[in-house]
Amino acid sequence: MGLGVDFRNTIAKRAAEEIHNGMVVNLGIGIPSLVPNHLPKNMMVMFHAENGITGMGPSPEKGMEDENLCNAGGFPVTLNPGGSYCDSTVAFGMIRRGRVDITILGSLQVSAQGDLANWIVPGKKVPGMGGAMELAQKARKVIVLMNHCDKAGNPKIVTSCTLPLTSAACVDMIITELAVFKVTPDGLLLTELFAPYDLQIVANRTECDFMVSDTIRKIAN
Amino acid sequence: MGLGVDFRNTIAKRAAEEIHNGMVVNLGIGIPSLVPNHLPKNMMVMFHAENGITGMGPSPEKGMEDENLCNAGGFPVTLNPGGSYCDSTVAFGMIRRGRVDITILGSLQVSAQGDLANWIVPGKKVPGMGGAMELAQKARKVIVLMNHCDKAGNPKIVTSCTLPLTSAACVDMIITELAVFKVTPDGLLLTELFAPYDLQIVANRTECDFMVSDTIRKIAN
Amino acid sequence: MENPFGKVKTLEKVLEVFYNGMTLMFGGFGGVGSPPTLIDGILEKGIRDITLIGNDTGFPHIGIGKLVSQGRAIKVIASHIGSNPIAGKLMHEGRLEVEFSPQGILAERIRAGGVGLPAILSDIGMENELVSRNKPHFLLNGKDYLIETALTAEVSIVYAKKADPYGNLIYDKSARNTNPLVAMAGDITIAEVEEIVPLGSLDPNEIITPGVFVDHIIPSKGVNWKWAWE
Amino acid sequence: MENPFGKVKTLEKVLEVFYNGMTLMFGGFGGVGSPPTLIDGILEKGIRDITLIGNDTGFPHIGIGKLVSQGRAIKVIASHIGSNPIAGKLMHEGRLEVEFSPQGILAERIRAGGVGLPAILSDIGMENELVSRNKPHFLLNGKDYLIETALTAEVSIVYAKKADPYGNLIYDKSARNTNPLVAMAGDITIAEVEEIVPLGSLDPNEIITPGVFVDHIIPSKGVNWKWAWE
Repeated sequence: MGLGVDFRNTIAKRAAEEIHNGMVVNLGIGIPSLVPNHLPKNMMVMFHAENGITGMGPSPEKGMEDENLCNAGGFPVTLNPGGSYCDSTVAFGMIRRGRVDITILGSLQVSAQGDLANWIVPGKKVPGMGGAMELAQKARKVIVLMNHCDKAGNPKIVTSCTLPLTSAACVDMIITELAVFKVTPDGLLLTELFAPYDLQIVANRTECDFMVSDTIRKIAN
Repeated sequence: MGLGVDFRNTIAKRAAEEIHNGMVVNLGIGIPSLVPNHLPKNMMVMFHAENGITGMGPSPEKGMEDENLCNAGGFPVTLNPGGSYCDSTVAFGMIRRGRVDITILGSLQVSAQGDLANWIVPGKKVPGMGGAMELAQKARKVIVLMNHCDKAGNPKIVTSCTLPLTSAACVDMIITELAVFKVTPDGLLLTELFAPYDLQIVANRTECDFMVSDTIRKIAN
Repeated sequence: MENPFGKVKTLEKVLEVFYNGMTLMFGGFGGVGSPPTLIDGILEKGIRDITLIGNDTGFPHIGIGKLVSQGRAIKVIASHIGSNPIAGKLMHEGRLEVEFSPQGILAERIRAGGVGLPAILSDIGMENELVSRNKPHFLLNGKDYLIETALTAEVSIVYAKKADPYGNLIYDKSARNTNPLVAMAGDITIAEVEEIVPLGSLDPNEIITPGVFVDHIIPSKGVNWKWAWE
Repeated sequence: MENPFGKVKTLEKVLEVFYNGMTLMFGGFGGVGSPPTLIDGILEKGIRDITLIGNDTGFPHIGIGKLVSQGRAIKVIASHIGSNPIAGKLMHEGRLEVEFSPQGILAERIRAGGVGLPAILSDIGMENELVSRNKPHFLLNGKDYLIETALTAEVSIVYAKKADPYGNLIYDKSARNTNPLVAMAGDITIAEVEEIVPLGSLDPNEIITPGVFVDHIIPSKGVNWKWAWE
């Protein structure tokens, strides 16, 4: 396994395991957008968009786009049966009321305490937080999908985030191309390893200490 | 002119003159409910109800009632073309945002400063304020329709209300079977008299002092 | 019946969520839009010591008034109780605590609870003891306001015209009233509906309450009380 | 055209309400649901020094982004400007003041303005300088919250699918987004609509924005920009 779509799909496939029938799920851009491809065909999942869609379906075929049916990023989507439209206050009401079961996000850094830093790209202008803070603070479960290290090879799982926080102590689970971590009150707990990686490789590429589960699940690619 | 429906209709007819095409109007129970009968047939007025109706029409014929189409008092109404339904927050949003042009209310007492006391009936239990406070405070124009005196003959237009206030300094106009007053920063100004009453009779039956307009309109019955 | 989300239930099954001493929020305005089958179920199950939250206490034999009249509530948060004299009687006998809130502010407090906001600021009824009692004030831009706290409930019950199996709801005319707000404010929300229609048969633009907020759906047996105007 | 409320206007006529230095609130999310004809009219009339309030600054050539890109705004209150790099450039050059608000809280602030509430309490982004800067705090039941003030505007512009002559509006799919909120928050609200239908032809249960909140209605010439995905 290397860079590219393959490991992205490995991560997305593992994230899909967290989703159960009937859940309300908000997906960020990037790797999270690949998650629906890995769900069982008959599973009923309601994908939520901040602009006011519940029950979002896949992108339409080229030429079938509807300019008035787009996701929060402005790109055309479809609506699944049982879906509905609402205004932005209701869309965020679902989040703050705890009705969004899972949000699956990309991130720049995550700390050992589950602090999330995913809204200011280093070296770029401040773009604004959009809906990231509400999702990070209020979704019932926050799962981060990301490369284990950045392009320069620096660890993204850190003792303390150096980038501005989106929200503190909000992440529940981290999935990278190397491993899966749960965020516990005592710090990170490695629970799974993707083949062919081992604990030493993960430790080398992770800034902070982490605990290791008694039973590590090894996931083949 | 005496007691009964006649003077109630006289008052309602005068109140109807305050309503112009396109206005949003909220009517209280009692004399205010007679106002629509005195509007020109082709005038477009949107009657507003606190439970979430804009464009309320007259009561349906007996046997044609719809249990799911009732006014704020729980009695069957109809809907005029251009009417719509909304939830209670939007109905009160219209009031607080200043989109309700006129509210026409009954009252127990009104003071020379325009204080309104219309929500606690003497000798009865406290029933709660319902939507009266929002309407009194936030409708653009508050018109009170009432008998000039109570059943015991006591003036209802007073120097200072003895009953608990619904809202202070909120009334713009008072219409009784004797006269019409505007509430000004300097106190009440009598602008109109209903035949056959004269200023002396009004003064005798009004507790507070009032100013008299240079030109008094006399309204025949 | 098609039930892919497992939300469609029997009355018997949903009655398991009600218990003595609970906080119960109900949709409806003067009984219009209140769920008759759920109210009767709660009555028959003998649930008591309820804290009720809703627009009003209905009429003695209409809507939530049935529960109030039979002494099942220990507290009510409402905008008025005038149409139910038994509520007033119980209040004056000290058997029913009543917290009054101006109608539109009550609706906003319920909505705030429903969308996960802790409170709103208000200038309604500030000088009135009944409204302002025990409420914190806040000075914003030189003007004094009340902090009106959000309301939620352990269980919310609403009445709708149609639901699909996901719990997407549409309401009928003025029976909408407080229902969409109450539907959001329950930790658990139960919708009693006139009709359950197949998934995908409701126009997604017309849905008022997204099913996200609805946990259980039961078919209604319809209004079984005599209206005041009848 | 049937126009019993006098609300249906020409573009030329409604452009009279816009002026330099005004506060302008707009519906839309990434350009979707923003009113193209009004935006072009404002551009062509040369209106400048605008304070803009809305979800985001669109894309450089899409939605409200057109006004921002041409330097017509002096201030923006939004949740993000990332999709319009020109907005970021102007901000860093000190030519555009930007106030950021978390997306859902921004929507609630607009709604609060629309329903005549002065402020809401929020716990979103409290530790973030960009969110909490200059905002008052309030301690409620031992927990600290921000006071997030309501937003209104001198003029609001929205985009809808259909209007009747009273200004009752229905929206199309996700083009609803912030439009119903913005429609309530304007001192004057102008709806640009794809279609004007006769009074009484909209189902009163389906109307999302009651015409009470709408002052002027103009027919849309349709979206005239190329979407990012095209």
